[in-house]
Amino acid sequence: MTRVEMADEALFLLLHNEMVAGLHRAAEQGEAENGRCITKLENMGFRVGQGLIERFTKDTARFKDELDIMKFICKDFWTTVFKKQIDNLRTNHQGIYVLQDNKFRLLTQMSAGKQYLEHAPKYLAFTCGLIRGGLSNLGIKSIVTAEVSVMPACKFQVMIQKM
Amino acid sequence: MAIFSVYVVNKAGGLVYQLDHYAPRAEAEKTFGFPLDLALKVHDERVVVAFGQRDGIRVGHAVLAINGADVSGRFTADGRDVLELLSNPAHYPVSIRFGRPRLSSNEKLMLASMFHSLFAIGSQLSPEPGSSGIEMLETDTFKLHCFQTLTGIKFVVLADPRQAGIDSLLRKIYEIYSDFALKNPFYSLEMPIRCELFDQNLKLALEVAEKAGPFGPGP
Amino acid sequence: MERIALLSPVCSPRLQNYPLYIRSVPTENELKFHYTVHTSLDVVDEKISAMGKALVDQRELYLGLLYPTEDYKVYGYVTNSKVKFVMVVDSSNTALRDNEIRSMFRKLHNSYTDIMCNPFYNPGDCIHSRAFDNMVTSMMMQYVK
Amino acid sequence: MTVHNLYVFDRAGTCLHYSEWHRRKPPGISQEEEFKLMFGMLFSIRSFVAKMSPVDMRDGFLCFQTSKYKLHYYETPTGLRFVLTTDLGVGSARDALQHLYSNIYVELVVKNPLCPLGEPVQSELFRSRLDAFVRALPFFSARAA
Amino acid sequence: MAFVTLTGLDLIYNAVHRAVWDAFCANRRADRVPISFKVLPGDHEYPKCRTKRTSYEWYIPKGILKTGWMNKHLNLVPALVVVFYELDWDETQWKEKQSECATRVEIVRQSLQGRNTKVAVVLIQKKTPLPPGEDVIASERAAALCNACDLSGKSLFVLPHTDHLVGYIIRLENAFYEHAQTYYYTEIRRVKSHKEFLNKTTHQLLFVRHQFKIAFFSELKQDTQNALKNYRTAYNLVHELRAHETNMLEIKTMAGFINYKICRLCFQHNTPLDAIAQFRKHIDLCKKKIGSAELAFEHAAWMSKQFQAFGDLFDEAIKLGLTAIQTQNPGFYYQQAAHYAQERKQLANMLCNHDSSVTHPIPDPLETQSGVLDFYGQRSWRQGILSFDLSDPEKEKLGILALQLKERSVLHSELIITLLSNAVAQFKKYKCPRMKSHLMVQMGEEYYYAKDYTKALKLLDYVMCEYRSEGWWTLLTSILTTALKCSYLMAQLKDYITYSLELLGRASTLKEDQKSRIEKNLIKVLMNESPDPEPDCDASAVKTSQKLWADRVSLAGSNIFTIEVQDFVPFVQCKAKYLAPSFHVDVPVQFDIYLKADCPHPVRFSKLCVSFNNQEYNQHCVVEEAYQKSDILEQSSQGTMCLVPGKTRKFTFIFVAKTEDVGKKVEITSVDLILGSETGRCVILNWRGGGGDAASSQEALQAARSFKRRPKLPDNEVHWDSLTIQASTMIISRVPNISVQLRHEPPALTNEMYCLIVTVQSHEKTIAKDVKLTAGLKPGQDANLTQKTHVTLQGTEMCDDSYPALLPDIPVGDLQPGEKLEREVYIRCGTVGTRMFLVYVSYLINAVVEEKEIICKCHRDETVTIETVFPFDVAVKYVSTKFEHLDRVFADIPFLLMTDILSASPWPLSIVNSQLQLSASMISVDQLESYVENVVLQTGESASECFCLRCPPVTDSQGGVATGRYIISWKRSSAADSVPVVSTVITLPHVIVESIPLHVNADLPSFGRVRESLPIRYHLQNKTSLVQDVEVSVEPSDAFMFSGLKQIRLRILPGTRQEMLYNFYPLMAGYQQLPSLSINLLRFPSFTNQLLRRFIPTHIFVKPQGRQGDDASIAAA
Amino acid sequence: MSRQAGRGTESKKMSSELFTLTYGALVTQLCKDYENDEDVNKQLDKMGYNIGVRLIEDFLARSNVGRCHDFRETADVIAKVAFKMYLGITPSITNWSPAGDEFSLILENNPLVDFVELPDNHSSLIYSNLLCGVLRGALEMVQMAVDVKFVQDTLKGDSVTEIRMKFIRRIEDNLPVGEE
Repeated sequence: MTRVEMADEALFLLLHNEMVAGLHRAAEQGEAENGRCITKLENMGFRVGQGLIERFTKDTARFKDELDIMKFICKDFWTTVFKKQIDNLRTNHQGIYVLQDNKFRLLTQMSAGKQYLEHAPKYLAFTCGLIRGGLSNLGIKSIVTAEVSVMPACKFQVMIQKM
Repeated sequence: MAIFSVYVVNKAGGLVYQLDHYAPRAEAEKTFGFPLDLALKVHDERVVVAFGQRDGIRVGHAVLAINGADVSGRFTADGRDVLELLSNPAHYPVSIRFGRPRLSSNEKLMLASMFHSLFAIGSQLSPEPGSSGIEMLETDTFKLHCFQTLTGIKFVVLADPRQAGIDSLLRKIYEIYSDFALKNPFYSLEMPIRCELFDQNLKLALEVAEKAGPFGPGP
Repeated sequence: MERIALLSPVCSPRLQNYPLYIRSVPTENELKFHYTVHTSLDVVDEKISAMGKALVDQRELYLGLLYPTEDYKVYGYVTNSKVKFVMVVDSSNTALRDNEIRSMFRKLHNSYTDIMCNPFYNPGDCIHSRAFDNMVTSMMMQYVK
Repeated sequence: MTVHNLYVFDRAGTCLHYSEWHRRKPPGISQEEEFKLMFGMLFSIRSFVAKMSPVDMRDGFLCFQTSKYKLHYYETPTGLRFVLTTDLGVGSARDALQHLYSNIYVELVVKNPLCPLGEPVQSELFRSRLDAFVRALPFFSARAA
Repeated sequence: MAFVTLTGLDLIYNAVHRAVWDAFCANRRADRVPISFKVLPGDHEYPKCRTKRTSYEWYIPKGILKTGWMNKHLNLVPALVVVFYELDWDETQWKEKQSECATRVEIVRQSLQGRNTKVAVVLIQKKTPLPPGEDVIASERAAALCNACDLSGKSLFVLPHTDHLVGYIIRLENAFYEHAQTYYYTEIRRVKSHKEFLNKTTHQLLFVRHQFKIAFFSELKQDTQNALKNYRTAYNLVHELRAHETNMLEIKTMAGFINYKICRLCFQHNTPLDAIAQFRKHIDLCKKKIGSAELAFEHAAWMSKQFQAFGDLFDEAIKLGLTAIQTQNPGFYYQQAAHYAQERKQLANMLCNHDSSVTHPIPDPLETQSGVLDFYGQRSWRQGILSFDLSDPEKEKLGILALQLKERSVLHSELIITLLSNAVAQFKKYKCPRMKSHLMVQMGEEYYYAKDYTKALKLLDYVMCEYRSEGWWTLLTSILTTALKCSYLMAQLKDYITYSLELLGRASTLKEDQKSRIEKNLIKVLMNESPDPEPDCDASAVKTSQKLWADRVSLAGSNIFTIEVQDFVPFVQCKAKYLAPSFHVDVPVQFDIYLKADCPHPVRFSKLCVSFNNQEYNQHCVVEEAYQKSDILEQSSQGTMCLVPGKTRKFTFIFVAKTEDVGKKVEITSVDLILGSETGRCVILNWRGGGGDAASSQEALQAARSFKRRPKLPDNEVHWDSLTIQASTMIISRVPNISVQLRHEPPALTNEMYCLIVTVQSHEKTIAKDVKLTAGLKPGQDANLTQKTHVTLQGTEMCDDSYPALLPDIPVGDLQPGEKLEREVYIRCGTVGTRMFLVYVSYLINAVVEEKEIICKCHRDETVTIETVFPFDVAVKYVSTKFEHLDRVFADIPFLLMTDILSASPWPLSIVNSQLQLSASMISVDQLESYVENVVLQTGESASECFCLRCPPVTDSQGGVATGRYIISWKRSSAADSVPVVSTVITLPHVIVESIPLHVNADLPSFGRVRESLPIRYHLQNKTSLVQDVEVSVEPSDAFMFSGLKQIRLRILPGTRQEMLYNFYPLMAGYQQLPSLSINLLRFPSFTNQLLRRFIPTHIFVKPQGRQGDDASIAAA
Repeated sequence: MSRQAGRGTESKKMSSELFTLTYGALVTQLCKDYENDEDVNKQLDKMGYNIGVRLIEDFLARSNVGRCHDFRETADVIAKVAFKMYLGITPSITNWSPAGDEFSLILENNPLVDFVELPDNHSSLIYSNLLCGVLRGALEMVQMAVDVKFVQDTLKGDSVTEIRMKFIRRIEDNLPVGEE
C-alpha cells in the first residue's frame, strides 16, 4: 500500500532529476551557464510553489501572521510535497528563518556524507524556488538559499524582504 | 517424477553417450489468419517464435509442421522457406504446429562440450580453493547433476528438480559404465558407447531411480 | 442580475487591486458596476487590515456582505494568497442567501486555483480562460432571475 | 555458512558492482578478466539451459554448485544480473537478491541521478548499504573475522 | 414642547413685567422644563373650536391631516393660559381688584370656549409673603379669589418680584408644566375617545389622523416612548390605506412625515439600528409608489428628500455622540439621495421638455384661494376630492403641465452636487478613499452637465491618478473621456492634448475608431487647426467652444506645451538604455532611445532630444528633421521621424564624454519628444530619467515573470518587454598604455636605503606629456608606519625623519612613443614588518574620439609589498679570560666581551667597520680595533669579535654597569659606492661588577710531562685595604707528587701580593686534576673555593714520557 | 497550531499535483527556451526516454511483473498496472491492429493536463509528449523497440487522449564482442 502511495513520488523524483540533467545538457558548460540553469530551476520551482500553495491554502483558515505561515510551510506544505515535516525551524524574529530537513527527500538517494556534495546545489534550486514561490503567493517576498554540509541533511534559509 | 536424460562426456569434452529417457511433449497446433500475430525469427536453423504467445504457443517454440506437413528446420518438406511461405497472404488461413524444438544430435554434441567448458570455468571462478567443477545446476524446470570420475569422465543426468537419489544413480551409472562399457573388449576408450548391455542396464537403473521417487534409493 | 469581479492580490508591487477579471450580466451600464466593485475595495481593505491587526479573528476566507446599496448587495472573499473576489448581486434577488453566495465564492476560488495551476498562466496577468469563463457563465445563469 | 562475493552485471556485461567478503582463493586473473569470464559463463549457462530444458522455462537458471561453493543467480527483465556466491550450506538466496535489487539498487542507483546507468556504481551510499545488507543476512557468518 | 401663553403682562411700559418675561425666556437650557412661552393680550382670540360632532356616521374625512394642524397645536392652542395680575394681600380696594381679576379670567375662558386648555392666575406682589399659614388674611383672601375666578387653589400662584425672581419663576414654570402635561393627557384621551365611533370602511383616513395626533400630543407631552409607539402604528395605518394615483402623493407625504418622526425618535432613544430598519422599510414600501408617470420626477425628488432627511438625522445623531462605521454612515444616504436627484433630473429632462411656446396655464392650477393646501399631499386643483376617478381630466392635465413647467426651473445639478459633496465629506471621515473618488467623479460629471467645466476638470484631474495607480483602465478611460470633453469645450489646449495622449495610450480601453478619431483631432491641434467636437456634447456649448478654438488658432505661435508624461500612460513609450554601465573617456559613449507608439496611426515627430545631468552633452543628442505639414499622416513615408504603431523604433546616440567627467556618472535626466512644430503648435513629451511611465514598471515585472515565448524577430528589431531602462553610466579614465616595472631585492633591511628601480615605458602612439611619478608608502596603512618609512630619490645620503613617506607627483617630463625611463627610489624603513608601496604613474595624452581631440589623463599604478627585516642579529656575551661564561665580572679583573654578528639578510652584506664605544666605567685592556672591517657576510654567516676589558671597582653595582655601544657600519655588497653606509648601533648590556677580597692567579706551563717537574706559581693579591690572614693549603692528588708548603697561614698587607711556588711532579699521563689549592680568608668567610676555581686552573694535560728529541722541541715551546 | 484542513487523505493527491505542476513548469520553460514547438516535443520525448529507462526498474521492483512474451500482455501491464501505479488512471486498450502489433491507449482524463489551457500560439505543441518517451525508454529496457505517439489529445479539443503504440521488434541481447 504505502509503496504504491509513494509511486507517483518516484515519478516526481525522476522527473526532477531529469529536469536538472536536461537543463544542464542543453546548456553548454561553464560557471555562468551553470548559474543560469540554477536560476531556471529556481524559477520553475517558484511557479510551482505559487500554484501548490494556492491549492494547499484553498481550504485552510486564514493565517495569523508570518510565523503561522512559516509553520504551515514546514508542516503541511512539506509533508504533502516531501512526505515528511521540516525537522527544525529557527528564526531570529528579524525576518530570517532557517528550515532544517535532516533527511531531504531529493538527496536521500544520493549520498549520506560528503560524496557528490559539489552537485547538491543544482538539486536544491527547484525546492528553493518552491518555498519562495509559496511564500510570495502568500504575500511574503523573500530570498531562499539552501546549504548542505553533509547529505542528506539540508538547511533552507529564508530571508524575508520587507515591502 | 522424472529423469529426463543422461549424458556421458569424455575427458576431452566429447559426448560419448546420450540417452533421452523421458521427454514431455509441449506442442500446440493452431490455424491462423493473415497476418500472423506472432513474431517469428530464424534461430539456429529453425523458425522459432520471437515474440507473442497464446494458447500453448510460447516464445522459443519452433514451427514443427505447417498444415500437417512436417517442417525440417527452415524449410518445409518440399523445400520452401517457411518465413517466405508465411509472409504470403495467399497461403492463409494456415494451420501451424508449434512446439519446443528437439535437440539434434550435433546440438547435443555441442551442448556437451559447452557444459564441459562451463564445468571447468565453474571451478576456476571458485572463491574457495580446491573446488570441483559444476556438480549440480538448478533451473525452475530441471536439475542437472554431474559426476566426474577421477579419470575425467563426466556422467550428467537431467532430472526433475524434485527427483531425489540422483547421486546414487550417478554412482550406479558409473558402475554400469565400468561393467558394461569398459569391460567390453570391443569398446575403445573415449569413443562413443554402443553396447546393448550398457543401454539395458542403464534404462533399468533409471526406472529404479524413478520408482524410488523423491524418497531416495531403495535398500 | 449579478456581477462578478476578481481582483489582483494586494501584494502585487506597485499597482494594487487592479482587476484580473471582471464579468457582468447584463452588460449595460457596466461602468457603474466597475465603480461599485472598485469602491467596495475600501471595505475589503479595511477588513484585511483589521485582520492584520488581529483586531478580529476573521479566519474565514469569506468576508460576507461588504455593504448594501439601494439596488445591489456587494459580497467579498479574500484568499490566503490575498486575491480578492467581489460579487455584486441585485438586492432584489432573494434566491441568493449567504450560503449560495458562499458556495459561489468557493466555486470561483476553486476555478481560480486551477488557473493558478495552469502552467501557461502568468500570475498577475489578466485572466483569459475558457474554463473560467464557462464556469462563471454557468454560475451566473444559474442565479440570474 | 558464509557469503563469498557478489557481482552485479548489466545487460551489456558491464560489472556494475563487485564486492567480496570471505574469499580465500584469489582470482588467478585480473579483475576485468574475471568479470568477463563470469559474465560469459552466465551467458552461456542461460542459452545452455534454455536448450537443455525439456519444457518451457520461466525463471530459467537459478543456481549451481560445485564441491566448494554455490552460485546464486537472479536476473531482472531489464537484464540486470545479480550473482552471489556462498558456501554449500546456503539454501536459496533468491529473495535476498531480489531485495537487493528492488530496495537497494533501484533506490540508490536508479534514483540517483549522479549514477549514470551502464557504468560501475560509484555511490558510496550504495556500497555501504549493500555491504550492511549482506552482512545482516542470516547466512552471512563472520567466519573469516 | 408644551405651549403656554402668558397674558396680562405689559412688556413695553412695565419694567416689572419685562423682568418677569425675561426671566421666563432667558437661558432656557435643558435643565428647564420644555415649554414654549408666548405673551398674548388678555383678550386674545384663540382659534375657534369646532363643535364636537357627537357621531361620525355621516362624516367623510377629506384628507388625512390638515396642513394647519401641527402648527395650531404648536403655536396657537395653548395647553395653559396664565393670567398675570398685580395684587397684594393687603390691597386696600380688595373687592374691586378681585372682581377685575375674575373678569379677566372670564374673558380668557370665553375665548377658549370648548377647549380643555387650563387657566392659571399669578399674582404679582410687591412684598415677600410670610411663610404660609402665618398670614391669615392672605389665606382667606386667596380662598376668596379662587372662588371669584372659580379656580382650584392649585391654579393660583403668587409671584413676589423681589430679589429671587428667577428662583420664583422656575418654581412657577414647573407648576405650569404639570398643568400642560395634564392638558395634553386629556387631549390624548379625547382623541382616543373618538376611536370607537370609527369604522374601517369610511374612516381609514381618520385612523391615521387620530393615531398621528395621539403620537403628536405624546411628543408634546415629552412622552417619546408612547409617541414612537403611536407613530409606528400610524405608519402602518398609512400603508393600509388604499393607494391610488390620486392619493399616492398624500400617502407618501404622510408616510414621509411619520417615518421622519419615527427615525428621529429612534435616534433620540439611541437605537440607530431601529431607525435604519424603519427607514429601509419605509423606502421599500414607497419605492414603487411612483404615482402618475408624467410626474415621475416628483417621486424621485421625494425619494431623494427621504434619503437626504435621513442622512441629516443620522449626521445629527452622530454630532450628538453616536458612532458610525465605514459601512453604515450618513454618506450612503446622501449618496443615494444624490442618486435619486440624478434620476429626478433625468426624468425631468425627459418629461419637462416642452418647447418654449408652452406657457404656464392661467389661472394657475397650483394656486388655491387660501394660498395653501388644507390637507397635506393633496393636489391644489382637486383638494378634498377622495374619489379615485379624475372628475375633471382637463383640469388634471393643466395641473400636471403646471407642475412640469415648475420643475423646469429647478437647478438639479446644484442639488445633486450638494448632496454628493455631503456624501464625500462623510466618506472622507469613514476612510473610504475609493468611494470618495467615485463620488468626486460623479460631481465632476455633474459639473460637466452644469457646464461648469473648470470645476469639472478640477475634480476629475484630482481623482484620475487614483484610478491610474490602481490600474483600473476602464474607469480611467471613462474619466479621461469626460475630461477630454471639458477641455475641448473650454478649448484648454494643454489639457486637451494631455488627455488625448493618454486616451490614445495602451491603458485606454477605447475602441480603435474612437482612438483614431482622437488621434486625428490631436494632429489637427498640432497643425494649429481646431479639432472636431467631441461626440454628444451639448450643441450650444460646442458652438461657443468652436469660437474659442478659432481664437486659439488665430493667436498661433507661442504654443509650446511641455507635458510630463512620467505619471500617466501616454501613447508613446520611451526607454533609454546605455550600451554599457561604464565607458572609457576616450571611447564614444553610446546609448539608445527606444520609442514605441500605441496609437492607431503612425505619428511623426519633429524632434527627439535628451538631457543629461551635465548639460554639455544635451546638444549632441538631438534628432531633428524639417517637418512637412503635408506628410504628417502619410502611411507610406515612414522616415526616421515617424513612429509606426506597435513597432519599436530605436535611435542610437553617440557623444564624447568630457574629460572632467571621468569618475562621474553621466545620467540621462530627461528625454523629450517633440510633436508638432515651433511654427504651429508643439508638444514636448517629457520623460524624467530614462523613460517609463505609470504602467511600465508593472508591465516590466510581469514580462520578467512570464513564461511566454517571444516570437523570433528580425535582428534589427527587439522585443519591447525585453528592454530595460539603463539611464546612467560611469565615465572611467582611458586605459593607460604604458608599462610600469619595479626592480628591487627584497627584503629590505632595517634602516638601509632600499633601492626600488621604477621603469616606465610608453606604448602610446603619441607623446605622453607631463608624466608624473608618485612613489612611496601606500596610504591607508598603519599610521606609525608612516613615521618609520622615508622615501627619497637621492640614494647618495642617508635620509632622516624629515623625509616623507610618500613622494607625490614627481615630474619626469614627457615620454616619446616607446621611450623608456628609469628612476631609482630609495626607501628607508626604520622598523621591521611588511609595508605596501605604491608606484603611480600619471600622464596626459591627446586622443581623438569621433575626430574630436581630447586630452586624457591616464595613469597606471603598481603596488608592491616589501618585508623589512634586521640585516643581522648581534649576540654579545661576557666571558672570563678562561672563556668561562660570566654572569658578573669582578672588579679590576680583566674579562672578555665577545660579539657575534649573524647575517640574516638573504643578500651578502659588507661590514665596512665595527666600533666599540665603551662607557666611562669600562676600560679596555688593549686598544680596540675592529676585526671585522670589510668582512663580507653571506647569508647565515657570522662574524665574531672579542675585546678584553676591565672594570674598576664600583661603589654600588646595583643594576650593573653600562658597558657601552657597539656600532656596525655596513651596506649591501651589491650596493653602489654612492649608496651611504648604514650604521647599526647595538647598545651593550649592563654587567654586574663585584669586588673580591683576594685575587688569585696562577702561572704554569701549558702542559706537564710524566715524571718531570712542573713548577706552579700562585699569586695571591689582597684587594682590600686591610691586612688579611690567609690560610692556604693544597690537598694531595694521586696524579701528582708535589713539593712546597702543604699548609700555611700567612698575612698579606693591603694592596700587596704574595707569591707561592710549588713544584708538581706528574705521575700519570692524561688530563689530570691538579692538587687543589684551597684558600681560606679569616676575614671573609664568604670567599669560597668555588670562587677561587674561577681564577686558577684545576686541571692540566700531562704528556707521557717522550724521547729526548721531543724534549728539546718542548723546551723550545 | 496545525491546520488540519485539507490534509491527510489529500496528501497523495497533492503530491500528484506536485508532479503535474512541475511538469507544467518544465514544458513552459522549454517553450521559452526553444524556438519552435517541434523542438520542444523532441526535448520532451528525449527527457521522457531518460526517465523511462530508470522508471522501468522502479516499476519492476514494485510490481512483481515478470518479463512479457506477448504484446497484449505488455499492453495490459502498461494500462492496468503502470498507469495506475504512477498516474492513478487506467487507460483502456483499443484498436488492435490485425497483426496484434499495434494498439491505442485511451486516456479518459490525463492528469498531466489537469489545469492546462493551451495558448493559441502553441498549436503544434504535444504537451504530454514526455509520456511517449517514458514508454519508449521503459520498453526498450525490456527488449521491446516500440514507436509511441499521440494521435488524439483533449488539449487539442479531441474528446479523449489517445496514445498509439506500435511494436517494432524484439531487441536480442547477445554477448558483447570479445567475450566467451
